[in-house]
Amino acid sequence: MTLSRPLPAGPGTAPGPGPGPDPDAGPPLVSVRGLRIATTGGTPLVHGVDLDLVAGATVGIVGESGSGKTLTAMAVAGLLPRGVAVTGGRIAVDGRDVTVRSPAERRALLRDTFGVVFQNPAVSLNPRLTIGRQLREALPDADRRSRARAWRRSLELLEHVGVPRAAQRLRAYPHELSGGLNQRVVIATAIARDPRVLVADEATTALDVSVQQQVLDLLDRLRDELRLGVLLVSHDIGVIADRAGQVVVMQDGAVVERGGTGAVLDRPREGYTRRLLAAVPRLDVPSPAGPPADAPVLLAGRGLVRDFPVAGRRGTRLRAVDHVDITLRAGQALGVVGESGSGKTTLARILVGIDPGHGGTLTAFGGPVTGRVPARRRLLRRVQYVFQDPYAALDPRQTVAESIAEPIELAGTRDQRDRVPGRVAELLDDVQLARDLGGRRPHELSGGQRQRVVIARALALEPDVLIADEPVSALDLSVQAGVLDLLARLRAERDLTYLVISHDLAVVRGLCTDVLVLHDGVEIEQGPTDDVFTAPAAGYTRRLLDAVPGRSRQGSPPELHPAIPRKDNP
Amino acid sequence: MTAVLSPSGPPGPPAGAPPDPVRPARPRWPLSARYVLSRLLNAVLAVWAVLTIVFFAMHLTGNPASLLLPIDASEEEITRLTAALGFADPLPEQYLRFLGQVLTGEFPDSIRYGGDPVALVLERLPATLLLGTWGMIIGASLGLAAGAVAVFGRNRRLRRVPVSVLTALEAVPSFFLGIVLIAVFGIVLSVLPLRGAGTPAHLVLPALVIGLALAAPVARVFRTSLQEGTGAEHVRLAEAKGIGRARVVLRHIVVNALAPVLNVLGVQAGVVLGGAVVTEAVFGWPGVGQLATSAIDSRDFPVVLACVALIAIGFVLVNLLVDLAAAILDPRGGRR
Amino acid sequence: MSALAVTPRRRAGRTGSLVAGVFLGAVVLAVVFAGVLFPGGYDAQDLTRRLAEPTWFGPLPLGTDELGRDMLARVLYGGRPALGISAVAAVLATVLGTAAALGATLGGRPWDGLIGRVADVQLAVPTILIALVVLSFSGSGTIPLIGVLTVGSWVLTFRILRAQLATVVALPYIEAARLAGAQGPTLLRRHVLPAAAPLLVVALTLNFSTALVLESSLGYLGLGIAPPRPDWGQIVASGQAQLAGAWWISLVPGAFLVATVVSIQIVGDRIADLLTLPGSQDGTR
Amino acid sequence: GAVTSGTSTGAEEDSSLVIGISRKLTSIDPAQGGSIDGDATLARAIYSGLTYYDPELELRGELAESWTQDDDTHWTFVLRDGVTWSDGSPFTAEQVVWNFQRFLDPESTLGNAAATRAIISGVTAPDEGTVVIETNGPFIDLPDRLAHFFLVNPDFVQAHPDELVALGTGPYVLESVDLENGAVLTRNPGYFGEAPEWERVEYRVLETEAARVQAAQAEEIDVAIQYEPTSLELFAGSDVYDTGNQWSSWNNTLRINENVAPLDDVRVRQALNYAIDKEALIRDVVGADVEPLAGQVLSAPYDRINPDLAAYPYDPERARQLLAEAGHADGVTIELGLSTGSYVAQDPVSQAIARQLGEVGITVEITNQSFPNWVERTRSAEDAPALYYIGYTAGYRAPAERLRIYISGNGQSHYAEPDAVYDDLVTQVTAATTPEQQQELVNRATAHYREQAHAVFLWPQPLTYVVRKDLEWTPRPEHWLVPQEFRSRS
Ligand SMILES: Nc1ncnc2c1ncn2[C@@H]1O[C@H](COP(=O)(O)OP(=O)(O)OP(=O)(O)O)[C@@H](O)[C@H]1O
Ligand SMILES: Nc1ncnc2c1ncn2[C@@H]1O[C@H](COP(=O)(O)OP(=O)(O)OP(=O)(O)O)[C@@H](O)[C@H]1O
Ligand SMILES: [Mg+2]
Ligand SMILES: [Mg+2]
Repeated sequence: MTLSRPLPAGPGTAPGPGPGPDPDAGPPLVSVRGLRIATTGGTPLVHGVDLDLVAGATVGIVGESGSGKTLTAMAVAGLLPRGVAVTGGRIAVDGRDVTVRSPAERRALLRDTFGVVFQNPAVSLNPRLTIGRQLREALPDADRRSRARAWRRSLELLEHVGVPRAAQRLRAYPHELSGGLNQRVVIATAIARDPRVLVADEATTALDVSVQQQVLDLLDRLRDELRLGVLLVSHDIGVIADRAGQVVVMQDGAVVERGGTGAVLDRPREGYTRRLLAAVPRLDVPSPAGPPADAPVLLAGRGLVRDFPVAGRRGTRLRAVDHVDITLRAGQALGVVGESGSGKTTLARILVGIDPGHGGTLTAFGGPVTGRVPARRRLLRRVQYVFQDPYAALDPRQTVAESIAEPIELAGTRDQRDRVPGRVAELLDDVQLARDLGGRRPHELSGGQRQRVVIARALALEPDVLIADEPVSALDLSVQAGVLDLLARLRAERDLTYLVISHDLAVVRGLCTDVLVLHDGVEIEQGPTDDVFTAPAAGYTRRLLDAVPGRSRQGSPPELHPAIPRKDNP
Repeated sequence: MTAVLSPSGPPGPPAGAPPDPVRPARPRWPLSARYVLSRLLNAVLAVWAVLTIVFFAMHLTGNPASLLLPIDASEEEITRLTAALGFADPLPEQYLRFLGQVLTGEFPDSIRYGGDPVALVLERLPATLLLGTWGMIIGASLGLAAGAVAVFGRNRRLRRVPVSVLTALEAVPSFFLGIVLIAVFGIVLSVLPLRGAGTPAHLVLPALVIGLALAAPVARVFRTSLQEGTGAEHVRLAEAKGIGRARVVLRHIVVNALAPVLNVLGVQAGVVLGGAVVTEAVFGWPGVGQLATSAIDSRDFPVVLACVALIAIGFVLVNLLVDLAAAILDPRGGRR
Repeated sequence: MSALAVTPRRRAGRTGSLVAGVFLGAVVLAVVFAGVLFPGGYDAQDLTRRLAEPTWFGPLPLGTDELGRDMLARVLYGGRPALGISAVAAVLATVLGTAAALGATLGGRPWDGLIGRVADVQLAVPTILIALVVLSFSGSGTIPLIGVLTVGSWVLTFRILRAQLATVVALPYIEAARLAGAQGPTLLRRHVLPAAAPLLVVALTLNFSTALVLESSLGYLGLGIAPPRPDWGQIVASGQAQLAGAWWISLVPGAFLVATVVSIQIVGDRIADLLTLPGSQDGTR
Repeated sequence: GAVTSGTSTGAEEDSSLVIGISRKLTSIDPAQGGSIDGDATLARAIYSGLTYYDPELELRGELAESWTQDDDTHWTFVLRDGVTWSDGSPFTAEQVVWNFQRFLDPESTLGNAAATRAIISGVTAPDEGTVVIETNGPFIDLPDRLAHFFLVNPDFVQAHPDELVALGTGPYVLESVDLENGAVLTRNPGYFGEAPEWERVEYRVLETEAARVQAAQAEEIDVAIQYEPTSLELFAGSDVYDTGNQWSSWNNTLRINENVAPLDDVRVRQALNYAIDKEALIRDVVGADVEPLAGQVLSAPYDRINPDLAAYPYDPERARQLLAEAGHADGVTIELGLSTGSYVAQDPVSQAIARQLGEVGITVEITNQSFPNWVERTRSAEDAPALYYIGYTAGYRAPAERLRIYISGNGQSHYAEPDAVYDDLVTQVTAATTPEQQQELVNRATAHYREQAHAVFLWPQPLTYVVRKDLEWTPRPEHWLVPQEFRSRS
């Protein structure tokens, strides 16, 4: 099997749900039986996994973090990290058991059989070497030896995985390419030896949705063209649903459910699978209704601009926010969406007064907001902020109570200051944390608990407006729902006005009354959430929506996808 | 970073576009001219500042005239010599004159030796370079070896030993280490000369003293970056490529871990040069450090300034080279 | 690569650091109370007992020198300038380095550039050379020595702290504190300095040990505390000629010096460990 | 180590001698002066003077064959015939004249210029083989004075300014020099005198006590001087080296800054002299075979001393009494300034002195400074320490020169008032026309100086040395270490 076969011209469009096991495929390429993995210290990590991979088909593994997905996949490819080892079971490639072979033989066999794609393209490539040199390393010996042949082959590979201006890219260093391009390079490396199986561990998790879609499309295309068996590992059920024909659901190192993707996801037998599905925010739920059009304007920005100097290129500046107009009315929940780097965070920072911006005007509660940062913050005291990463947003040396009390002590009214302990207790109640957690420090809390602390702190000064930057993206899927639920409830209870930033459209759909789409710092469109999501006006918005994984499953019978409890749910 | 790919999907090779030139990749020059220039400017500034500080430190505290005359010389003789040497002029005037001389490369003549102080220093330079280079070689080899053993050693307990030993030795001030080495190898065992220069045997102890001061930080940094490297994802990818273990270790772990080591060597160049002053004193090594100390002793201002300038230039140059090498090893730095 | 990786870390474990702490405490106490222990002073000569070998546990435990002076008395008195000057210089250097790091971090680009450049210049000339120039002209009094040692040590503190503060200041929780209304001194006191505290301790002890090494090196070169007052480096130098006959004159004070340097570092590391929160992610460790 | 191969193999051709000197060299130009145990020692091997002292301290002609005093102020020196410079060019009377003219030039900044001008007013060469020197006044010590006046080649010096090269008429030729570390000389085949034994001579700078001791321990040297007395004990039983600790022509005193109260009071200065037990210190600390200075800054046999004077006796009672008379019964505190490592045994001596002075109520604070700073301080009337430990020597025997160091105007003399009596006597000593007259004046000057107690008289500085047992050598009181005076015992 070589690339010399004619390649289909042009980009492949996203295929529908992956094909099921191909009846002609014959015996499985890779067959895993009763795979057990344990640390060298003896702690069992994976207990008895069975798995079959056939040529031209994708098998997905899903499961919570820590369920053993990565270990299983790496064990199959013979790439377990130091400190863990296969302790039982059988891994057969083409019917030959690799576990009983000598290490050298096994390595040779595995090397020719598997190509591997890791999660984070930013660190998957050696920063010290050019793309060309790293690709050349991956080539079969015959190609690698001759410089000219290696060069030609590398070029072919890069072009095959859709890297434009490949010749130039061969001389580039990884840090000079975008994440998507780097991941394509990694994939090119993976297929360089004409493997028969591609193992992709969270291969797109670190990428933007639109890029994610392209990379997954590429994997699908390669699978079909090269008749690869693909083992796709993801915690994102949406991705698996779109791409895998067969799915294996893992929990705590064991397989809890398996079967055709459609069957398993449509009719999950296990509670665990159901819970996984339930935790996925959905794009097809109705959004909360917005306030009346004459609701008072709390926060308004006109023509907001923010430039950043570009590191290393003096004179050139990057316009992160480019003349954005934004209006936040009382009772509104405005979602800001866009790809990574589109300027969402920067915009939020201007609105909360921590970044003065480079142009435009900001008004809050009817008055202009001007001056340096401290002055702005005084004017914007009733606007508070919820950070993306709750761990980094809390001083590790302060107890929970101290963190929550800090804004009151520093900026509270005399009244508020007089009864700090009481306020802290109330706030802990509000965010549904036990009061005795007040004495703990952040590292003694779970991610969800930490984010609740951050929210409590933001509420300490009884703000009118809460700006939340990716409030759940750092959290495990299973706890995201709880925090979103809390945000929705608080909004209803306290008449809060929200500005919610998220790259996850589903989060916005469930939580926001209105939505603003940003692209490269420029506003693309703005309007009520339902309108934008059902009838996007801009092509960009449409593409963004299309790229969301799991679209193939949206619109399935609602009873199998119980909606996440929302604000109507106390 | 916004997606480089257009949202419409991966553009394959444009149909009919001229093929990319089929020419193998050549290594790229990793440093921008601007970067090198700004480093050079920094270097010049540093040297100027150093010279200025030392110039004033010296001139504010005395002049060499009274040392040049017999011990019972009279007041007016001293005054006359002071004037003749140009030390009677106002300090700013002396300073400007001095700067002018430095710019034209003509330091004022050495008071004690008479000749061009730069030539004097350059004469001593080979000895110091010899010592420094061997010190660096010994330090780097010991450090790299200990760092590597700490990471790749088989015996978990024993592999920590070399780094610990080096770290323990690091706490020993070089003058004392020198004395202990002299006591052990020179006096008790009588296998090496106690002091002086001339034969390779003379070089062993002083180079060892300098090397041992360097080895520990090198070992620690190398160990840390090797440890980071062994767990790095790109190493796992390299392993997945199926290239041999040795090659992965060398190319993707070891060489990657060298950039921080180089930085340490650059920072420690100061230690080497400063250590040279002490080490040369302990071992009577005829290098720049010794010249500087004796010039200070005899208030031979031009020679002191030339020594200091050369040491500063040496340090700055070493760091420039280190930067350059480190930038080649890690293309992410150095381009700014 | 953090500046800290370059610096020695001495993890000695619980017992090790206890031993180091006890040793350091004992040395400091003995040095402070040298006057009580040896009311005769450091230069009580007795030519009848010249060059007596150490008895270790008997009278004259560390022997005598060529003038029959009790080496233990000299070592303890000699610790006074060595430890005293180094400690003062270490504190000054830490304060100066911290102030510079704070200035560079909070003062904006021009300050950062200026202070960074000063530090670069400072690094370009070996401290020992500057010390030689200054001390040989100013004479080796306590004040010039402290000055020189301070100047020689602050850059390390500055560099370690500058890197650390840059990380800390960029952390979201600092931003969060700003949003909560903290600014200037409040911010420093509540969030920035606590985060830098373990490093400050490391820097302080590191400065202490480097200052001690430098101080004794200068003493060795004859630019430290002038005789007749004893000082560790100076005693080592004075005994070097007798190495073959009376090795203890040189080697015992030197061993004290080394043991003290190591103990300081171990104790500093231990304190820093105790100050570091488990699982803290702000780059302190 | 085995550097004296000459003695072991008997092959004279490659015999060499390694000499340890205790100071860095400062210059290779004899006109710059330089100390006898450093630069001048080297000069003595490379250059010649008109006169020189033989090891028995007899004054003899070197480049001068003979000399006569024509009248009070005119001397005729007859030059040796057939002398050449080591490059083969002839040595001439004109060259001798030039050597003096360089100092007589009023613009000259050469180190010894002032001292030379003070004595000599003009030099002429009436013919090829004769030089006539005219002195300012009568100066009967001129031939002695010239024993430390080395002659250089004018053309060579002018052709090589500021270079570390030398051309002389002496027994050795400079091969290479490194001011910090030493020099290498080789035998001058064209030397006019008796050829020295050593083909090659290496001077090694051993500045610190440790360096000197280690060099001897490693047996890398044949001879070195300026050991601390305690270090000599290390070689007491050595098979290789003899050691010595003996009288030298350097005289140690504590000079006094009389601007510092209460040292302006002669009683206090005398008290200092009475309070110090010089004999005990010599016995216990110095360990040398010397006598205390006899109440004068001269010591026999090098100098013509005043035979009537005796050292201040050790009499603490008298010292206390004098102090009380001066109004300081309750004690005074004064500084004693040392220059680090300059004089043998100065540290233990100073500490012992401090203790002895303490017993009579004078508290002494010892300070140490590097030599340059110390020199500068001792030259300043305001800054000079109250007492400073110092040793003076000369390379020739001229009482006027020895006494002149202490006259009022001199750099390191700090008297409250100029001592006109002493200054005048010294002027007269200088101009004495006969040895008898000179002796009489010396006696008066020294008696006056002792009475005034302008200094604390100690003892001749010990000359300490180690020398290979197989070498024959008469140690020179001036500290000369000239290779031509070493012979192997065979
Ligand atoms: N090298 C290792 N040594 C010890 N334990 C390990 C190692 N690697 C993983 N584990 C443990 O094995 C379990 C499964 O890990 P694995 O990485 O397979 O999870 P995962 O399903 O891929 O999770 P995630 O979605 O977070 O990547 C986890 O509890 C993990 O802590
Ligand atoms: N402090 C800064 N210095 C320089 N450039 C910056 C800075 N902050 C942001 N940028 C740039 O501004 C652009 C917008 O950044 P911003 O963080 O607002 O994007 P975002 O939409 O929040 O992205 P993400 O989803 O990744 O958080 C990006 O290109 C980013 O690189
Ligand atoms: Mg994983
Ligand atoms: Mg963002």
